[in-house]
Amino acid sequence: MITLTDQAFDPGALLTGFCAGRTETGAVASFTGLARAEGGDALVLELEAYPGFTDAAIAGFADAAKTRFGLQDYLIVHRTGRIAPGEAIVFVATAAGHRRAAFEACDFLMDYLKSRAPFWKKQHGPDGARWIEPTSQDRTDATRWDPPAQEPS
Amino acid sequence: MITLTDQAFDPGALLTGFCAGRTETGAVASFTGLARAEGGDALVLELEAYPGFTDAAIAGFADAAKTRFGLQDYLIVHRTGRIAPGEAIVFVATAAGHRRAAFEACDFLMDYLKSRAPFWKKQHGPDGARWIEPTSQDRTDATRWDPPAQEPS
Amino acid sequence: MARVLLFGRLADLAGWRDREIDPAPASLTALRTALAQADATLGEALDGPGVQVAVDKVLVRGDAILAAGTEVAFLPPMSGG
Amino acid sequence: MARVLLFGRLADLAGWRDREIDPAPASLTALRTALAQADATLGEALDGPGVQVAVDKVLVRGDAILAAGTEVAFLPPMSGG
Repeated sequence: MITLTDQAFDPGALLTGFCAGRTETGAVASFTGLARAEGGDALVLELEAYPGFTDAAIAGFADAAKTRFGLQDYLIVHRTGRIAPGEAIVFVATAAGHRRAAFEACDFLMDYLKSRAPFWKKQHGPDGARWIEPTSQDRTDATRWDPPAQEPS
Repeated sequence: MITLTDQAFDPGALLTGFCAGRTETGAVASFTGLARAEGGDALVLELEAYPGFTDAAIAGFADAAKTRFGLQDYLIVHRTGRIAPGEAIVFVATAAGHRRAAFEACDFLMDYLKSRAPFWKKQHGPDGARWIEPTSQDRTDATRWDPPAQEPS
Repeated sequence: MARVLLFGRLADLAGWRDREIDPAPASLTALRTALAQADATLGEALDGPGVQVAVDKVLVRGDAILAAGTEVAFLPPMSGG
Repeated sequence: MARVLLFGRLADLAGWRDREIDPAPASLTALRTALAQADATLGEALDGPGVQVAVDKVLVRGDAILAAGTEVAFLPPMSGG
């Protein structure tokens, strides 16, 4: 399930709910992205989504990942709006029978969310605001999962 | 920090505490291992530790991992005693500035805990109890992190 | 009537993020022309590199017919979350 | 007095997991001999493949001098958590 919210949320409460009643799961991996203060350079992070488009894009991607990794279940909660340092931006949890699938799927979903998901991100600092684009590291991380390039035949 | 406990614990409550007040962390990865019912084959899992030896071995390994991956912090809580299906066996959380280090360190710590940490594990099923040794998958996972073998010079 | 949505730096540039245009232009190309006539800087930015267009929340390339009530969103390069 | 701890299947085999031996044998070898004399099956299992020994919570190989109050633990292959 994917949820966009403009309200602060507690990753631990989400993990508690996600783990409850799982007698055949074995492995739950999670990732929590927290807004960094960057030593005072980042006073507030502002995230814009396109409701109905952003969540549909993420759900389509995550459902494909569920099949690819043989997940039992996943949960994605993504914050929008103005986010203060220390607050959670994103929470991803994956459930699988064994840990390798849970870890890899969580990592895979985060690479997508950080580099390709339809969000627009603005960092408000002491010297004003600027829009942020994906870092080259984000792009490199995401391409780890791509199929190898085909040689021309 | 590493804690051994014979009481059931809530992974979400641990994650909430671990994330609190982190204004320069960015990334928190976690793993929760849950006891599987195995369709009724595993009624109770019994884990034996050697207090003072098991926790010291894990702390030594985890502190080295903290340095290796540049972690800001980690938390390991491991259950001992009799564990029912659906209950948490282990919780590992790692905090880092960026997600690659947090994910890799969490994965690394879990491979160690599942294959090399000093525990003895007994599965109680409908047909009696049996001691469990690491699976070949566990051993293979753990060796992913070993330095490459040296060629004789 | 067509609804036009701007995201990210496009909204900052235009000074608005949500506008209704009545009557709806017949096509995406006609809508771009109307927007560029009202604001040349915005018109240029909408044609800029990496700007994608979603019609009723579906990405389209090239031109598209716009029915009444259509929602057109201009999406600058996505930053990820 | 020496304290002997057995873990995992070794404890199941012996029927005990914690025993004091008074006076303490002078060495690990002497302790192994005393345990094997009391229970030959256990003595054989303690020498079996993969069984490690910790003296005062430190793994040792080969023989070791045992002081009074020493804790000796016999550890079968560890299963991980």
